[in-house]
Amino acid sequence: MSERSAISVSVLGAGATYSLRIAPELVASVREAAGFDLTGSINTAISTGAKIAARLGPDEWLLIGPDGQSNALSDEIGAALAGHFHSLVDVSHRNVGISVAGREASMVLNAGVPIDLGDAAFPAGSATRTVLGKAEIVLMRPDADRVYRVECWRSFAPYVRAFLEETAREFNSQ
Amino acid sequence: MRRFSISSLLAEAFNAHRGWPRQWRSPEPKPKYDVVIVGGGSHGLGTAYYLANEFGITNVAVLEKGWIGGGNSGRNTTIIRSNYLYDESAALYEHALKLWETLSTQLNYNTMYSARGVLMLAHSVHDVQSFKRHIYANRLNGIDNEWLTPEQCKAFCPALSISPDARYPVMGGALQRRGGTARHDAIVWGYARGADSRGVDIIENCEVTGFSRAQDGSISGVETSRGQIQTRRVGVVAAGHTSVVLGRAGLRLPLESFPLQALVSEPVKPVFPCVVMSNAVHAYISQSDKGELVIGAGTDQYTSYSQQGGLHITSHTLDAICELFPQFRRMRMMRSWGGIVDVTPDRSPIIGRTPIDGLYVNCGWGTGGFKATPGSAHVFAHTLATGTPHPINAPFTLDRFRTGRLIDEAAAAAVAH
Amino acid sequence: MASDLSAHSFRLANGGRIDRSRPVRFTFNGRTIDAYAGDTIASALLANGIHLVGRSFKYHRPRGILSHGSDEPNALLDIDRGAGRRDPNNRATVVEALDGLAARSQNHWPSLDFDLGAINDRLAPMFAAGFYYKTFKWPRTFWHRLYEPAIRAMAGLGVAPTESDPDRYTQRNAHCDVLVVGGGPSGLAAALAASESGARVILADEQAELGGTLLHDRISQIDGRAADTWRAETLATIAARPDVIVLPRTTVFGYYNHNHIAMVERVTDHLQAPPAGLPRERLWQVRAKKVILATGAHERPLAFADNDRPGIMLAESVRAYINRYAVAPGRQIVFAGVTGSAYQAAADAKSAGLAVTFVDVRDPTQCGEEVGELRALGVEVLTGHTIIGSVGRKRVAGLIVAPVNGPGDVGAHRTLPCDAIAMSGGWTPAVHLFSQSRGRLQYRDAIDAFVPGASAQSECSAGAANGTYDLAATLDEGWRAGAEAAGTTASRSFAVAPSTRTDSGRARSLPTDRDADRVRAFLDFQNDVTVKDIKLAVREGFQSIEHVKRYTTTGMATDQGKTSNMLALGIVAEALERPVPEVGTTTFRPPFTPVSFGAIVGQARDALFDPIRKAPLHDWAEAQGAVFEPVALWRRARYFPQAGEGMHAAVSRECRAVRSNVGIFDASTLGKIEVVGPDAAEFLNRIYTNAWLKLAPGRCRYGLMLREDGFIFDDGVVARIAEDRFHVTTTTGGAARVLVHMEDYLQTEWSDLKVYLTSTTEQWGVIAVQGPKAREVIEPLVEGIDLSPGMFPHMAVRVGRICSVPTRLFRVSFTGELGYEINVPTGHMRTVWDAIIKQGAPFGITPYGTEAMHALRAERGFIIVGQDTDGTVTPDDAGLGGMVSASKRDFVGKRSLVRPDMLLADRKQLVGLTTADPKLVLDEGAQVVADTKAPIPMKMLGHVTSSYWSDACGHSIALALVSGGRARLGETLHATTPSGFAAVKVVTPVFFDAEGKRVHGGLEHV
Amino acid sequence: MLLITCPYCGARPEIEFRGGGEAHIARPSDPAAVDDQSWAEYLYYRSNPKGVHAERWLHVHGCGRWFNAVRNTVSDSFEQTYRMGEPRPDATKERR
Ligand SMILES: Cc1cc2nc3c(=O)[nH]c(=O)nc-3n(C[C@H](O)[C@H](O)[C@H](O)COP(=O)(O)OP(=O)(O)OC[C@H]3O[C@@H](n4cnc5c(N)ncnc54)[C@H](O)[C@@H]3O)c2cc1C
Ligand SMILES: NC(=O)c1ccc[n+]([C@@H]2O[C@H](COP(=O)([O-])OP(=O)(O)OC[C@H]3O[C@@H](n4cnc5c(N)ncnc54)[C@H](O)[C@@H]3O)[C@@H](O)[C@H]2O)c1
Ligand SMILES: Cc1cc2nc3c(=O)[nH]c(=O)nc-3n(C[C@H](O)[C@H](O)[C@H](O)COP(=O)(O)O)c2cc1C
Ligand SMILES: [Zn+2]
Repeated sequence: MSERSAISVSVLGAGATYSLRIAPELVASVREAAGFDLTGSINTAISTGAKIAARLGPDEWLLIGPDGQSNALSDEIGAALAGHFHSLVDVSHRNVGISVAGREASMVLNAGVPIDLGDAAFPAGSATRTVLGKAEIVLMRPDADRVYRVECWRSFAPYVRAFLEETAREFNSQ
Repeated sequence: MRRFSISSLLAEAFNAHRGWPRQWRSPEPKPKYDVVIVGGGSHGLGTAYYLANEFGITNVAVLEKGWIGGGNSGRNTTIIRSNYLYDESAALYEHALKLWETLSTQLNYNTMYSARGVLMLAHSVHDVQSFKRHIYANRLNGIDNEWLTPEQCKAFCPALSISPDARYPVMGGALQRRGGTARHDAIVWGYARGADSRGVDIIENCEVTGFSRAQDGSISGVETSRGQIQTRRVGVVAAGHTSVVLGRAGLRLPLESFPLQALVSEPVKPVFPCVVMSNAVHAYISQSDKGELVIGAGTDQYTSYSQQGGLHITSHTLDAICELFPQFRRMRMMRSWGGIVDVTPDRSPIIGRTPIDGLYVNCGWGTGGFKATPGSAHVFAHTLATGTPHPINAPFTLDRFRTGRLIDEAAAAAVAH
Repeated sequence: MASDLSAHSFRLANGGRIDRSRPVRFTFNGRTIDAYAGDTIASALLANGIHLVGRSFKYHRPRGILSHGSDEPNALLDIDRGAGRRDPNNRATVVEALDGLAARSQNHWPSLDFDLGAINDRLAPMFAAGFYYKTFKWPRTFWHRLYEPAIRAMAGLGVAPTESDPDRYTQRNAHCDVLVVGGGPSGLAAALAASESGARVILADEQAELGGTLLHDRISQIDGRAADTWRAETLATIAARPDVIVLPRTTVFGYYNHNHIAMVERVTDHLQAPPAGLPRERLWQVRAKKVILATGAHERPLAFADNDRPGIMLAESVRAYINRYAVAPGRQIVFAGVTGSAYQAAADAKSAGLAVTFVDVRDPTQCGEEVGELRALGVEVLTGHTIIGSVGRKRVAGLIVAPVNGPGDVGAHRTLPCDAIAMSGGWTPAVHLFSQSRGRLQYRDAIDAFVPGASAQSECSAGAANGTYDLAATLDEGWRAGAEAAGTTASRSFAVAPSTRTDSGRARSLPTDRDADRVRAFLDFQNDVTVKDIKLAVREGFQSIEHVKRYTTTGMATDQGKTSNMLALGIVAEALERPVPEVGTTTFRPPFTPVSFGAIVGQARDALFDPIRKAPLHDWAEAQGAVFEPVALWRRARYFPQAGEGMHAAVSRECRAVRSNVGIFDASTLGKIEVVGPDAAEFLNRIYTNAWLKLAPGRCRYGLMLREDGFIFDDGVVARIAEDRFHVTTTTGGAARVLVHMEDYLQTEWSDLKVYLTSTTEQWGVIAVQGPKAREVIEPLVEGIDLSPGMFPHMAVRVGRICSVPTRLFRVSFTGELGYEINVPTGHMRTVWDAIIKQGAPFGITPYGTEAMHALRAERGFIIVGQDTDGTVTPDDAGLGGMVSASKRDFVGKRSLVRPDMLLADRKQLVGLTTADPKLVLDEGAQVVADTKAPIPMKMLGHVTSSYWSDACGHSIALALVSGGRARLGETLHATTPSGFAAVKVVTPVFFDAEGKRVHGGLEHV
Repeated sequence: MLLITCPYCGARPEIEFRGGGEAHIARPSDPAAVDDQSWAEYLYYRSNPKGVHAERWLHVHGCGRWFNAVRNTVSDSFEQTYRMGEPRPDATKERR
């Protein structure tokens, strides 16, 4: 691959990642847990500092926090939600994050992602579960930059990464 | 009926082919028939043919809503084999295969049945176990089916990649040498011509829209887009439309209709000497006598009557084809199409009586009934003629869904048809 | 202007869109062809005076180039771009000329010029439509050995590629407000209007340059500018707008449900040295809010005897070759047709300095002022003539015409000498995509063609595709479509001069005084279908247009009848004496033009064909020399052979280690689901056959799950981690479907239950440590869990740490030995694994694979769902009747277990089999019979589901499903072997440690 | 490929979904009380209409929710999608 990459595909370091399930009506009264902002609507992600709360369904959030304090963080979230029926499951080791960055990043992703990644349909702060080729992923666009975060399950990561690198080739060698 | 032969062809060649008569008439419906067949696919026409030819029942009408053979008979990938697992299915499909072997002569119509061999590929230890189970069961049922090593598979089908580095390496295969293909349209036309010449009325553009019933609830006739027809005995052979037709008699069935797609490549010189099926990666391929690669794809996941499906279904199949046959990647798809297949919960057909007296059904062939055509038609004719099932179709009742005596080839082996 | 063609070149001195400063050389059948950038193979061949480029399918007739576009039926070439990049059946009219490319003609032997297959042409009277249905049936074996191979060898046109394709392909999903298909005047106007308001627009055209007919229009002025100037300016305006994608060389080939459009972009085939990284082709899948179909129209040939000779072309194509490629298809051209556009083509040919004659097959009364205008240019125009035939063989040499004096009265023949014929039988709007979208066609009598009627999806047709042929009207219509699609109302109209000649007569089979049943007037050039074939089909009762198509194969070739279908349809209508709309068209299907499999496959090849899921210790196992097996998407280590060991020896050694010392196994691929909530136990109670309410936290239980039809669906150990939290395990292959199954019931049947499900399959790596020494090995590594049997009994679970990482430690055994399944976060798996290996070394710890795991569990009679069960097996069949709670009112599948067939005594039941020959390991899948002498078809009692050499037992063992099996214990039956049968004894399906004591450890070694 | 409007996520391509067959087939509340034929009808019998069809979908590669849809099986066009538990919107409309 050429040295000056127009598109970079890189595996992100491990974070503390949780799957949180809680009913929307309950979350309305909680709003925030351990620094994760839970007020977003479906298919959005709210970043607060190093923490991302991506709402993937009516009652499902993917929480991504900084690494190293796994238990402390989950305890903190648990404490914030105490008394409200919820499920908090550590999936830090289940998920792998891959960053896709570059001007044409959305085109590289769209080689396998079937949804509209245009700025209007997938603006900064978007997040959704979808597919990339034959793998399921969670796709996030934390901010307006052309930097996307792809989360997939660990055993799918080599495929996802190879897929993205294969598609990025045409942008990287011109 | 004018006999087809090399000499009649030669004679006509000198006569600029002016003397060929119609292959089947286009009669007006009569007010009354002994038996009415709903559906002019190969199964329906075959049924009429056997009714006339073997049971002497010639006052028969085949009612077809469009043109004969326009349903799945005209849009299938023509794979024929009989190496089914269960005794019940094996008997049925082997009965058909035996008839295929002499059908051209019997019908005086070249059906182009070509025993090119059907090779089913194993890609996992589980596949190997399952295929051996089939092979042994077939042996005891008198059906040919043999195990091939990967190298033998390659020798039988040189285009096949048996690279151990493949995503799903070939671990061997089950070969039925008597399996193969036939010309789909020829079956339809051959049966039509045979039935017609024995007195059967084939009535196209005649849709069955309802049923009339006698006092005792039994069938007394059918309503059609071309008027009412009286009959005491109706055989519904409407494939994807069975639910619709029987719905008009107030029946609900264990059936769902799905689009099933297929495609052909541009024609090329002979390059593919057999039929290859891989259930694991989902690919079915053979080469037609005109030279196209004929490739079967899968069903869409939703019920539909639209005879078309999504591109992702065909592309999934082409992924697999190109993985097994990397040299075909530069080949081009020339045409793709879809049919509507009626699928039962156990993927086996229903052949026999319905809860309504005089109303019989032959349906649920799903993705794999072409191969059964002569057998299915023959046992259904027997059932219609005698009012009782032939021993071969006796197990294929509607009642099995109540008792639980399913004939579930797919569940048994995850083998599609 | 006088023609200044040199003796060998047919290249016009001036004009055209070719780049004369960039010469290009390729070969045709080995001969070097000089061309220019901008040429297609076809234009370059014509420029070199080559018309004969192939042999037809059936009769091996010499064939030339008919058209100038993707509708070409005849000029199909094998194209070799070197290094394995060869493929057949390329249309010479769309392949761009490129240095070094090797083109070859097809379907002849030994050569294009001298083809032995041409004997078929002499035998043609035999080969009428459907002849093969009527013969070759006797003797029966001859069909397979002789006739069929011969027929096949004759068919098939080109030769399939023989090498694996070195090229790469890619795909892209795109969304837009307006997709404009076709970049002719109507498409350009549409894109211009649609993009004006900032809509997201994609404009795709299959040609190398956008412009459509404007590319060969030298006379029209649009809004005061030359057509080409208008074209270039408009294109530049469109392309400069944001959110507009202009795609040349991009064929829209499929119009699927809900405005899902598939198109293929040819990215590198036209490049001399493509930049590295570029794919050969790209498949675009577009979801468009609105689609504008501006796909133009195809010209129809005329049906006269021998209308297929090289040099006989479509009139508009002759015009395109002259104007666009600066090539004269001939020096002396006879135009024949019924359209105004052909007059324009003739005028253009005349002004290029070529000798031109025009034959109008219409009655003089139907012709208009174009006759006079053309005559004014000095062209001889014959009206009211019919065409009797053509002369010449490998190149047309003359057209035989005759006046029609009245019905059935054909006058004296006259042969018009020529070296090219330009025919025009009318125009057919390219409604392919409209029709694919399921729009309804309607017949427009005035143009004798089908045009788009009612729409089924969000699309609209414009220009010639819509039956609008006048250039100004085309532009207006395109503009309106574009504006409407983008939601604006800005109207505009274009001024065009001169106005377009759009009149068209109706051509069917032309009157002749020859025997119409014998002459061959071709309709489908590629498949060699003639007018008389159609008539024969109709005579034989094939009267539906679909039957005619299938019996004659008309329209079934690689061009799918683009040029021929409408004419064939007219002939059918004529033969049936029915109006055209009553006959109807055949169904239009994707693709619009053939599409490479490679493009459709895209990235999905080799490692990207399907994800390969590797277990966390895959790399370690690989380094140990493990042999892997595919299981669902996973790769699992099957066994770990040591030097010189085969599978049998390795597996025996691995089993022995587990039974006598300790083995270690990567069980991570097991599915895992975290079930959380106050109703979790109740939920599991309804999902599984057995009871869960009373399971205490800290305890595990084996669970069995059915589908609603009562058959075993999945199984696994479930641990209660806390009152409201369960750790469920599933089979490796079942993980995804079990979760869907559970969610289905949870969301749709029992939405009142407070339960959440989360997949944790990949969160937890699982290390199984099994064997009498298991505890000794792991004890030193475990923190915070008392492993003593009293504190941590079999089927218990504890949360603690191992090697300082968190663990959910299960005391469970699938081997029958004392064992643990150590769940650790996957990322820590390797650390823990290494530590255990190190700790276990003194005990001879041995890694084992799936094969040993299978054998070990079989010795204990534990089933594997999917191997010992197959989707037709109930709990009772599998000997697990005890797992079915009698006291629970309901669970998924319960009701089905009391259906009549489920209660029969002869159901197949799981039993053990031992072979009379203790060394014989039966085949899995072997069938079991009682009487080997019984006749075929032989009654089968069941089959072997699992079969292994048992190291612990010292003999082979097998599990089998046998009819009424449990009542047959002790019976001798027979199992099939590759060579016959082997005697087997029916035993209980437990071969080792019948009392199940070993899971408690501490027993003597066996 | 269909375009399916998930009641939670909006319009998404079919490959994100898994079809679940006919909707509104109630599981008998006391399966033990129904006879074999009725149980078979619950398990296997489907209306399979040519026309308007109520069916289940799972947005498996999306929000993970099951929902219902009314689709025409001839044109394949969706008339409506709606959440689990909501009544069939066209219940009063004529079928087929
Ligand atoms: C793409 C595809 C590939 C396949 N590949 C294979 C294969 O390789 N091997 C194999 O064995 N099988 C295959 N099959 C299955 C096979 O095609 C069918 O099982 C078989 O053709 C069914 O024949 P039939 O005569 O019952 O149905 P059809 O040919 O569909 O005939 C039913 C007829 O009933 C008519 N009809 C419906 N309703 C009415 C009405 N109300 N009134 C009057 N007439 C009515 C229809 O118009 C139709 O003509 C495939 C199917 C498809 C779609
Ligand atoms: N005089 C006549 O009788 C007559 C008849 C027909 C057409 N015409 C002329 O034809 C022109 C019509 O303009 P228009 O814009 O409608 O058509 P056009 O033929 O000028 O342009 C159509 C364009 O669509 C492209 N195309 C077609 N199918 C495609 C596909 N599937 N994918 C991608 N590209 C595809 C073609 O390559 C072409 O460039 C006018 O100039 C009109 O005068 C004249
Ligand atoms: C075995 C087989 C071979 C076929 N070969 C061709 C072919 O060579 N050319 C072609 O255009 N269509 C071919 N077809 C497809 C038909 O044209 C047509 O698509 C199919 O019969 C379905 O009908 P429909 O598309 O009219 O709905 C073939 C179909 C079958 C079943
Ligand atoms: Zn959703």
